[in-house]
This record gives sequence, C-alpha cells and structure tokens, in this order.
Amino acid sequence: MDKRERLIQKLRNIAVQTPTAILEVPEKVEGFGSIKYRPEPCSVCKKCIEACEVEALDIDFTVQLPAYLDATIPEGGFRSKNRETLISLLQTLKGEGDVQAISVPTGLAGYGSVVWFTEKCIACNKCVEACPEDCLDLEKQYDLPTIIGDVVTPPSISITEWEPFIICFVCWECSHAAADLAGLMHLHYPANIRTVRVPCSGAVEPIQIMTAMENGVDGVLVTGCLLSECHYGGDDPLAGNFMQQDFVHFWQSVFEEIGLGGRLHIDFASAAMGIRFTEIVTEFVERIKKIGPSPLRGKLEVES
Amino acid sequence: MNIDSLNTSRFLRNDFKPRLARCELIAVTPTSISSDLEFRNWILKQPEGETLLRCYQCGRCTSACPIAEIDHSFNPRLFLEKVILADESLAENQLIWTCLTCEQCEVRCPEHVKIPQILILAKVRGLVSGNTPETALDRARSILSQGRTIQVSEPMLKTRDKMGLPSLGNPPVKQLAKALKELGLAEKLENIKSIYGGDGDE
Amino acid sequence: MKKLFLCTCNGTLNKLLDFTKIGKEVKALYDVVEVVDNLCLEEGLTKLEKGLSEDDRLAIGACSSQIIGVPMKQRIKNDLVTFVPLREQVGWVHVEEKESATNKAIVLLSDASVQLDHMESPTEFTESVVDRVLVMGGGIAGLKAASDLHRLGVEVTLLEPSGQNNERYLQTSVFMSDTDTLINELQAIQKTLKKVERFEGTFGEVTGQTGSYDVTLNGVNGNEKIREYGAIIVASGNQQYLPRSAKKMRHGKSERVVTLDSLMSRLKKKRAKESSTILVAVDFDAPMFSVEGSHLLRSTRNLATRGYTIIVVHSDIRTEDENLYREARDSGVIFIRGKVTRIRENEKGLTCRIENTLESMEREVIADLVAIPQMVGPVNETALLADKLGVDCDNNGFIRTRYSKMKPVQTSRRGIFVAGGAKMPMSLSDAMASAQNAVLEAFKVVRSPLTRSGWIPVIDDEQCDVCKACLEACPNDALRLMDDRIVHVPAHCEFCGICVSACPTRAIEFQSHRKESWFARFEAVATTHRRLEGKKPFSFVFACSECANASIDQAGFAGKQYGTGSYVIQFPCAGMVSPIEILKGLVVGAEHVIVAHCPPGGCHHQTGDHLSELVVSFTRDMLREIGQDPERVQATYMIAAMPEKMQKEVPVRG
Amino acid sequence: MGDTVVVVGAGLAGIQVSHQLADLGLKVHLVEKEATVGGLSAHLGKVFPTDDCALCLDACEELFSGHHRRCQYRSLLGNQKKLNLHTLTEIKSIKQDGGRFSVSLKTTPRYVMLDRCVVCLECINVCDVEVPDEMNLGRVMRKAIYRSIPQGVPLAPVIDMNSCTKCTKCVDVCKVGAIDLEQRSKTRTIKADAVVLATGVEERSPSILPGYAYGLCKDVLTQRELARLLDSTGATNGKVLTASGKQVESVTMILCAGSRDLNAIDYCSQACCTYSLKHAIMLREQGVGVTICYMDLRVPLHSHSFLERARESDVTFVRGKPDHVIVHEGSPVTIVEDTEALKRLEIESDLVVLASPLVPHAAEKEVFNSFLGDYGFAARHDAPKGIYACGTATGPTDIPASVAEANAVALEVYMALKGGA
Repeated sequence: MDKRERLIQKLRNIAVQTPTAILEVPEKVEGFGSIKYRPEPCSVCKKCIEACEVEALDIDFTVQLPAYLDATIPEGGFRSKNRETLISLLQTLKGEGDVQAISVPTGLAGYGSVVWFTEKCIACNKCVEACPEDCLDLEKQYDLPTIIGDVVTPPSISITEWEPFIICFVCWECSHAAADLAGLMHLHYPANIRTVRVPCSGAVEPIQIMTAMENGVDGVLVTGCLLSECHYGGDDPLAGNFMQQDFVHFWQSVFEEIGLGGRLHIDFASAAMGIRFTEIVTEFVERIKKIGPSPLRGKLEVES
Repeated sequence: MNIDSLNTSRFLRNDFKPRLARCELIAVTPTSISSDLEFRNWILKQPEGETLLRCYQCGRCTSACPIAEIDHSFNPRLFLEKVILADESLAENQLIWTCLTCEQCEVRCPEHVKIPQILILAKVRGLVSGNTPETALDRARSILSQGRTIQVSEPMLKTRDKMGLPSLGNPPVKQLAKALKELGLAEKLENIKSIYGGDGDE
Repeated sequence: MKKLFLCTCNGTLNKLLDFTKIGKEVKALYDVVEVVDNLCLEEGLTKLEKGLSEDDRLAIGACSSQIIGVPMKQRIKNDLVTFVPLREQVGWVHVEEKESATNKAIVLLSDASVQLDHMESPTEFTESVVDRVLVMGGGIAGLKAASDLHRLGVEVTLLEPSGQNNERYLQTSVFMSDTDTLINELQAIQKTLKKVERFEGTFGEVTGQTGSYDVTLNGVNGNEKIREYGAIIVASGNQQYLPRSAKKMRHGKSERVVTLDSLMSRLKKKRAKESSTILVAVDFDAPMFSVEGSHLLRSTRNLATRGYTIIVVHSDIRTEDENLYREARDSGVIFIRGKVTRIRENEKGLTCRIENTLESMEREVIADLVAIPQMVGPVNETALLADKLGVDCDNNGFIRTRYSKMKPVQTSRRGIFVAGGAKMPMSLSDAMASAQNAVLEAFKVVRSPLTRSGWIPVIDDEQCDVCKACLEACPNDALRLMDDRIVHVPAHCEFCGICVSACPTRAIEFQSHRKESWFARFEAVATTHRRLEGKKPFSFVFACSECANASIDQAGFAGKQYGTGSYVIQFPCAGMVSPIEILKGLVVGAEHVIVAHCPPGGCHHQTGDHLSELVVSFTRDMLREIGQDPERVQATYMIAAMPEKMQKEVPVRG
Repeated sequence: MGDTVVVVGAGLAGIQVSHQLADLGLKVHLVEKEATVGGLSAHLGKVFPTDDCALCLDACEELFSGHHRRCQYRSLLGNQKKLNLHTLTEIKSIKQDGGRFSVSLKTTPRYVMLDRCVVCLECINVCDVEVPDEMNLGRVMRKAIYRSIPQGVPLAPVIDMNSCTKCTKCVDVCKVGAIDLEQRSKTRTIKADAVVLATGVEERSPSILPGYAYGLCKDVLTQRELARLLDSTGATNGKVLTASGKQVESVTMILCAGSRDLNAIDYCSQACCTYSLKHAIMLREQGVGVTICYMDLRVPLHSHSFLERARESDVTFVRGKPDHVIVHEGSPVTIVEDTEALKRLEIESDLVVLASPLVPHAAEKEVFNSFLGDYGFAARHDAPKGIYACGTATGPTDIPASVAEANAVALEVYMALKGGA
C-alpha cells in the first residue's frame, strides 16, 4: 500500500461522521485536488495515463454520450477533428429522450474515455500537462465525500474521570526553544500534552497527525516559528510554517467534515516567547476540555 | 525425443465428438476375444476365406440382403464382424442357416468379400456341435447312401426320359462312402444330432 | 480539365437511360461531356485519347470499372479517373423505372464530379530489397526450401536447431512417409545443400519489413549474428504428442504400454517370436489427420506382416491413400471401430476392454502390448517463434495462413512465409510442395526492388497524438511506432484505409478519400437526389471495393432488378467506414445506411468485415441512445456468389 | 532455354499456375476447352474452406502488386501481358521435338469475337431459340446464344450451333459486328518449352451404379448438381426444389457413392466429405433436414469447422454404406444399415444426393495417355521431362491442395527453364 492509500485509510479510520462538503484546497496545499475531465475533445491517446505515476487514471471503454451532446464546440474546433465531427453530427441527429453513456465494442480502436481515481491521485498535474487536447484540469477541490464514503458513527462511551491527551508537534528551532524557556521560567501549563520534536513545523506530515488521531488522542497541536521567521525559508511564502499553516487549515476543514472539528490547531511562538507557548497550550487544552474526549476512544475501546 | 516430457495439453483437438452415445450395449459382461483367433484363422485358411480380411464393415451387404429386409436380426455384416473377431458363437447361431446364398451381398460388396462362402464355412464349423437343420443332415446322409443330395424317384426318371434329357448315370457311391469313412465323416454324420430337433422339414 | 465520357454500350444503354437529360444535367459539372458508343473498343478508346492531356480528370460512365478499367488503364496514362458503373448498377437493374434510373445516373455522375475534385495522384514507392532469405528449418521442408532457393541463386541461411543431423531429421519426419522414401529424399536434398550457409542455433528477434528484415540469430556456442534478409521462411516442423487418452491407457504406468513409434523402433525388422498380440488404441476423442492415419496404417501393416497380431481400435480412418488401408487389412490387421474403455494388467498381459460400436457390445482382449499412436502437432517453440516474428497462430498452435484457400504459405505478416508441418501436419509430398510454395513467394519478394503505387494514408505529425489506435487497427503491420512518431511502411500497406477510420484526431488522411471529400460527395448525392426526385427517400450503400462491390456488379450481370434510391459509395475496404461517415450519411438525409463487407472471415485485408460490424453496432448503440432508430444503419456481407442477397437487402431499405 | 509454357485446363490450378508463371516473366498459353474458365469450381458457388466465392483468385502481380485476391472476372485473365487465354480450345497433339514441344491446338468457333464484343447482351435478348440449360440440370431454359456462367471469363456469350437457327437476329442487333455465324475452327501450333497438365476432374456419372436410381428418379442428384441448386445464380436462385418444383424438406446424402469400391472407383476422392458437409450446412440454414450416410468422415484440418458446424446444426449422421435407393411414390427411399445401431433403415427423403467419385477428365483423351498413370491421373514427379501436372489432374484434392500444387509446379517449371542449377 502506498503512502496515499495509507493516508486515506487512516482518514477513513478516524472519520466519525459522513462528510458532505467538497472542500476548497488552500493555495499552497499541493497533492490534493480534483482532476476534471472533459470527454468530448479527448482522443483517448492515453498520454495522461502514461504520464501518471500513481495509476490514478485509466482507460474506460465507454463513450460519454451525454457530455458529447452537451458540448459546445469552440470556434477553432477541437484538436481531435474526427471527434469534433462526430459530436456535431450526433448533436444534429439528437432526438427525444435521455442519453446515457454506451460501451465501446471490444476490438474497436480509437474510442473510449478516461477515468480518474480520486483516492490514488496526488494532484501532481502531470496528466494535465501531458494532455494534448486540453481535456484535463486540476481543480483545487477535494472531494471528501467520495473519498471517505459512508461512515458508521462509533459507539459513544461514558467517561467519568477524563483528562485530555494531546500530541504537540514542536519545531526544532523556535517553538521547542519556547517550550524550554517556559520551563526555565517555571511557567505552568497543563500536563496533558506530549511534545514531539520535529525539525520544522513544515515537516509534520498529515499521516502523522492522522496516526495520532487514530490512536485516540483528543487533539493535535502543531507549533512552529513565528510566521516569516521559519528557519527553513524565512519569509518565503513556501517556507515550512507558511506551508504547514495552509495545510493545517485544510486538515482542520477536513476534520470539521468528518466530525473531529476543533481537534487540530496550529500556532506559532519564537524562542523568546515562553509565555506565549504556555498560553497556546493552555488555550488548546481548555478548548479540548470543552469539546470533550475524542469520539474515537469509543471505537478503540470496542476494538480492544 | 522423450515424448513423456512434452506438453500434451496445448495440442488438443477437443472440437470433435464422435458418436458413441447411441451404442446401446447389449451384453452386460464383455465377451472375450480368444487370443489365438482360432476360428478366424481357420476361416482364413479355407478356400476364399481370406477375402474376409478385406471387410471394412460398410454394411452394404446388410442393406442389400433380402433376408435382412424381412428378418431384422439377420445381419451379414454383423456375422462378418464376429468372424473377424474370431467369435465362434456365430457357428452355433441358427440364424446363419437362414441365408439363401442368393449372393446379392457378394455382388454388391465393394471389397469383394465372398460373404456367402464365409457363411458356408461358418456353417461347416457349426456342424460338429449340431448347428444344422435335420434336412441338411439328411441331404448329407443321402450323399453317403446314394451319392446324391436328392433321392431320385422312378417318376422323375420317366419325366426326364419324356423330356429327352440324358440319363443320370450312377454316382460312385462306394468310392464316396469309402472316402468319407476314411475321413471319419461317415461316423460323424451318424452321430450328429441336430439341435433344431423335430423332423427338420422346413 | 474535367471530362466526362458516357458509353452507350453498343447503343443499348440509351434505351434504358435518357442520355440527353443526363448530358443537360451534368453539363455544369464537367468541362467536356461526350457520349461514345463503345468506349471499350478500339474506336471508343481512340475517341477517348483524342485531345486528352495527362492532367485531365476523367469520369467514365460505362460498365463496371472492373471490365472497362483494364483496357482503359492499359491505354491512357491519366491517374485521376473515376468510374461510374451505369450499366451493371443502373441501366441493367432498373429496367422498370427508366426515369428514376436516369436520375440515379445523374446523381452518381455528380458524385463522380465531386470525387474528381478531391482526387490526388497516387503515390509511388520503390524500395530496395535484400537478395537473401532466412529459412528456419526443423525438418525436411526447411531443407527443401533452402536447397531450392540456393539453386535459384538466392543467398540462403539455414537456421537449424542444435544437434540436428540426418538421424534426427528422420526421426522427426517419421510420420510423413515410409522410411525408405524419406531416406532417399533426405540424402538427395542434403547433397545440394553443401554450399548453403547453415547456422546452428535459435532465432533472436526481427525488425524491419518485407524486403529488408533485420534478424538476430543466437548460435549454440554463444555467438550472435545480425543479418538482413529479404524474406523469411518458417519451417519449424512438427513434433509428436501423446494423446490425452494415453494416461487412461496406463501409459507411463505399465511397461507394456508404449507409443507406436517407440514400439516400431524397438521391434525393428524383428519377426514375432510367437503370436504376440498388440492392441493399438487410437484416441477416440481426437480425430486423426490423414497423415497420422496413413502413418498408423503403414506401421500396423508392417507389424502385421512380421507376424504380430494387431488389433486397432479406432474411430474414422483417415488417409490420403485408400490402398494403405486395404494393404493393412490384407496383412491381417484387425480393425475395431470403437473405444478402449479400460485396461487392467496382470501377469498374463493387459486385459483391455473395448466398446465395439459395430457390434453394440463390449469385448475383452488380452494383449501383450498396448501401442498408442502419437498425434502430430507443431513443435513446442512455434508459439514463441510466432510471437517473435509477429505472425498469428491458430488454436491448434500451428502458424495461421492469411487465406487458407488461395494463399497456402502467406502468414499474417508480409514477407514471412510458412512451409511444411509448421502450417499443419503434411505428408512428404505435400511438405515438399509447401516448401516450393514458400520458395516461390520468397523468390518473388527478393528478386527485384519492390515498386508499389496507390493512394496511401498520409500522417500529419502535428495533428497526431500517438494514441496508437491506428497501429492497433492496421491488419498488415504497415504502421509502426518509431521515435515516438507513427511511420507508414509502404511495403506492407494494402491501401485499405482501416487506419483512417480508427484515428480520433484526423491525423491520418487517405489520399483522394479525405474526410471532406466523403462529406462533399454525400452532400452532392443528397442535393442532386432531392433536386431530381424530390422527397423520395434514398439510402447509401457503403460497399467495400472487393466482395461487396463485385456482388453488386454480379446482380447487374444476372439481371436482378431492384429499386432505385440506393446509392453505392465504394470504399477501399468496409473497415474504412467509421461512425462519422455513417452519421454524415444520415445527416445529409439518407433513410438508411448499409455497410456492405466481405463474408465473415473473408475480408481481403483480413479484418475489415469484423471491424465494420463493430463500427455499425457501435453506431447503432449511439443512435439508440440519442433517440434515433438504429435500424436505419445496417451491416451486411455480400459476395459475388450471392447476388440475390444484395438484391434482397438493398431495395428493402431503399 | 526458351520461356513459353502451355497450360492445359483453366480450372483453379491452371489459372494459378499461369498467373504465377506470367508473374515470373514466362510466356504462358492457357488452353481451356470450355467457353469460360473456372473448371469444376465455377459450378460450385461457394467453396470451402473459406466458404466464399468459388470465383476468388490469387491476383497476378500486374494487378495492384498482386496483393489482393480477385474475382475471376475482375482479375486480368485475358488481359494480362504475358498470359494468353485460349478458350474453346482443345489440344490435338503434343509432340516432343528436341528439348521443345509442339503443341497443336484446335479452337472451335465461339461465333462471337472476343475483341469486338462489349458484353451488352442484346444478342441474348433477341434470340428466339430456347433450350434447356444443361448447366442448371435442364431445369431452366437458355437461348442458343448464351453464357453458361454469368460471371465466367471471358464474359462474351457463345453460340450453341446445335440449337442455333441462323435467323441472324443477333447479328443484326449487334452494332459492333461482334457476331460471325460463319466462323470456322482454327488450328495453330505453339512451340512450347514446357507443358503443364491441369486437366482437372469431373464427377463420374452415377448412372454407372444402377442401384442408386440416378437417372430413374429425378430427385437423385450428384453433389455438383445440388451445388447448382444451392448456387444463388443457379436455376432456383439458391432454393432447393425437387424436380417437380416442391420445396425440399429432407435430403439424404450418400457419401462414397462409387468410391472406395472395387466395383467402381477404388480410391478415395478426398474432397467429397467436406463439400457434402458444406452443402449439408447450407441446407440446414434453409431449414432442410439432412441425413448423411458415410463410412469414414475424411475432413482435412483446415476444414474441420465444417464438421463441427454440421454436428451443431443437427445433421443426422448414419454410419453405413447404402446399398440401393428405391423409388416410392416418386420419392427416393434410401436403404442403409446404421452399423452403429444394428438397424436397417429405410430413409424417405425428398432428395438423395450422391457424392460421386471424382475421375480425371484427361483419361478419355488419347493425347495425354502417354503421360497418365494409375486411374488416368498424371504423376507430378514421374512425368517425362518437360511435362508437368498439377491440381486434380494428379488425383482428386480440394482447392487449397490444388493451389499449393500449382504453385509448386510453377516453381519447378521456372527452375527448369530459367535457372536453378
């Protein structure tokens, strides 16, 4: 199983409610998106399929007649001249009634369409670049409902004595120092967090967040250097913490959809901000306390 | 070339199903073919017996046979098959005496098998065990006693005279009797009892 | 100049067609319109030639192009000529409807005019060929082919499997003939092979095309050889197989059960000691080939004459030589038509139970030995070899020939021929004849440069997506992928146009038959038809230029009458028709479109019949979905032997 | 060495060998005694193993680089540069003369000039004489000027002088003056370097076997005659009717009707099993019941699908050789023993079709006698130097084998005349 499939598996594992919304993917978040395919100009040249490294595209031996009949042929026409002629002829001949896709007889070359498997796609855009007909587009949308599918809500359990358990990713540079400083200053913050040191907040991978959630933590906190002060990129918009911020926002919206709203948070503190670090942790713990224990605990309990 | 090691499954001709389903097996226990093929070899050694070898069981004799037309159990082709397989039960089969020796089969046989002759040979084999109608035995005995198969009566001779036919002459009865005696046939003829029983007049 | 010549065929056609009206109607379309009485005769041809310049475009409205085409082409140099069969496809078949027939003639002539506008000169190629042939020989056919080619002065390499010697040649060919004939033949051929290059090893790979195939050969001692060959002859030969029933006959379990051939070599020339009985059990479920049958008869005859008692249990006896069967019976072999059902072994021998179908009873016989005749099949390597060469095999594993009736040695790939047992088991004389066939064809390939001329598919690299649909569709390996481009191999092209119908982007266009030309022609037919016939419905018959068109001509010859209103448009092959042409036909107003192809499996270009059936069923599916009556589009086959099929199927839909 | 070859007989093998030799650059004279080419195959409509037209040929190289097979009438036969076709021509004698042969030919008149005729067929329309058409079992009428096979090459009609009344209507209607009723026989001698016999076979007349009621009952036919009924250009447009015009509902086929029989023809004709199966399938397609009486089914590998299809389409197989056919109330009844069921059957059917053995054409001709061997067939290999034989002239075979043999002979002739040490 490749990484993407593992991630999706984990997402499905931690989902506690059926998602409904198609999510916008923040600008800097790469690797997530939707391929929009227009079958009408497609010549089924399979270039996209060849370009795709993760087998997220395949040939489908059907002809998307509805799309053909709805298509508007642009002024210069399609690059696939024969397809264009076929479509305009079909449109001329269109009679009454509904239209459905039809399958191509086995052995007839030159017809078909392309199917895209969202769970395999890493939104690398290679197919879009390979397509000579311009029938593929990468859209910054993430079709969560399709990926997660129907979710069975895990049984809720009654917990009397509960303290939140939180994983906190701290970056090697500033926020780890901030936590150290908080200690040096003898500042108090709740004991509910366990820090995990990472080289940069940008290095926290979604799969790690999901793994933490999967194991029943009540919240995940990511802390990094102050924005524009990342040690790996500084004020570059693609610096680690800028990136991670967008990612976390994306995952927050995902969490919202799958019933884990509010359990993921990102914040920033420099090495000199021991107090800020304390505040961040305290606020997050308070928030988790309000939300209550992770609904996945019930699931874990059943499984054990 | 070691053929056992070859892949035999690749080269299959499973496209053809010969008909065996219609074969209704009459005998429950299989009949053995005698390993010395004595009956067959005996027939082959007799005059015109070797024409048997040519038979390829086309069945034309049976469809030509006037007896088979009436009696469906009379089947010259089947008789030949039995001889080919040295099945001596044929010699004991009363049916072979039904043959008229009309030679229709022989004339039609595409491979020139002397079918009536082979049936006669089978009859000869059957004699010993008594597969002979009494009339046939009578005729044989008549040869022994008179040198003729048919008894010659006075009126018959008169009629012949009237018609201007030549005299029949006298058959060499004594020599015949002597010869048959030497062969041991005379004695056999005395002792053979027809399994058909009765007066044997058909 | 665009010129139209109409022939009255000895003044008979003008009784059926109104030439004055025709002349008036088409005057605007042609620069010159002339009516000639006998165009195919000397006087007609002289008239035609008069004032003709080489770049004139000609339309000939006369008899079928197949009749007038030959004398015309032999006489005039013009390439841009189209024929309208006014006699076989109009005058003779619409005797009852003279006015409509005249109108049909006008419609077809206006179609011809459009056709001329789009016509291009055919492309000519000359390709050099290598005067060398590779023979892959496993047996006597390979030797014969190599020897004959050598005698013809063609350079030959004979590729033989390792360890091949006369002994082995004899062994692998044992079923072909009696041993003495085989030995004599083998020795005679081996003598002529002294100067032929012989290479021991296996076949590596092949690239290139007919006339120049690049071949890699791998020698037994690791040496590799790369050579260019003009043609390749595959004579990989046969091998013997145990039938499926062998196991049931206790082969491998009992020492008394052996193959017939091993028995023959074991008992070589020995006389039977006592009367030992050998039961020969033929696999009842696998019919014999004649070759196997003859071999069985020869073997059993030889055993029987040596005093063994032979019982053959068999189904149909097949042989080319009835006398062999006769001799086997004469020598005393006992034939039982039936099946061996069970074999038990004890100290006395093998007790075999036989279902005798001709007695309808079971028999039991105690045999000293059971012999199993082997089946003859292709050598094991044939499938692999065929794959490397890019030629097809049939479902028995033999190399398939292109057209089993008339082309005995052509494989599915041009320039590669099959000889002898690799095609099917053959007797010695057939195998020799087969080798000679292959030699003849190979010789015809290598003896002179390949010159070809015709309208070819033209590939526009700019437009091409390299989707390879054309490669998949081309039945003749005439398109190849080279350096990420599709390249046309004229030496293999049959000018069928199947590639064009497969291309989604219109990167391949067929000379003179570009898509616009079809469209323009359909429109011309439709508008002319409407102008002359008003609302009377009409249909298109897209006929392949081989069987279907011949069948339509035949209907004319046989005087079969059918209604007007159907217009025959000739395609080089029905496989060239794509849904686009069919739909366009409907769009311009045709009531029906019928695609007529060669009989199933009988396409002259191998796959056109099948492809056009697929295209039509696909188009019908589309029509059904978009709410049109799919019955308006039909595919059918028409052959010259069945003109009445054409008569029946066309007017009904007209 | 010279390069002129005379090919005797323009059946499939003769045409094939001529095309090949002409392609190889030799000069060929193809001599055919009938008015059109095609030989026995031209009578057959559809042929196995490909189940397509009997007319299909391997085209010569001159035509479209020889890539395509073509209908006979669309091939270049008669127009090919190196190939001269002589129809209605018989060989009078073949004399060996040093290394060469002088072959004398006699051409009987066609009364229609091939170089003038434009095949407008008006002459046939105006002819008043009607005689039964022997090509189609005499069941339809033809004119005195006629074409026995509509697509036969040459396409021009021929006049049957036995029935022609010389009314000159055809002469008058023919504006190109192609008809000459006074045409005379012509003889010519060709110096040839090789002669190829492709004289072919014909069905032995079954009237020699009185048992099968051939000639007695009009509904007893041979397989070739059945082919004429099944051929859609034939008398009945492909419908199988009895002599009285009734739709046939059942057919009994008798295989080996006179072959593998020491009383008649003792060899096996090889091709009859398969063409009988082919006809059986065509009959089943029309809904006609078919019973086949056989001894051994001898179907070559390339035609095995015919046997499968016949079995699938419920053809009844009876293993047994019928002895005779009796006529009962006008219909033939076949008497046969079903040897696998030990039953004597009397099969009533509308039609009985005999697979009559194929016998050589050449046998009756003194000209060839010295070249012929057993049964009147020529041996391909043992022929005297310079005389070759191919196709069914060497023994009955099917089309694929004939064609293969023709090609082989073409190579042998070429090697003998043009090269090959």
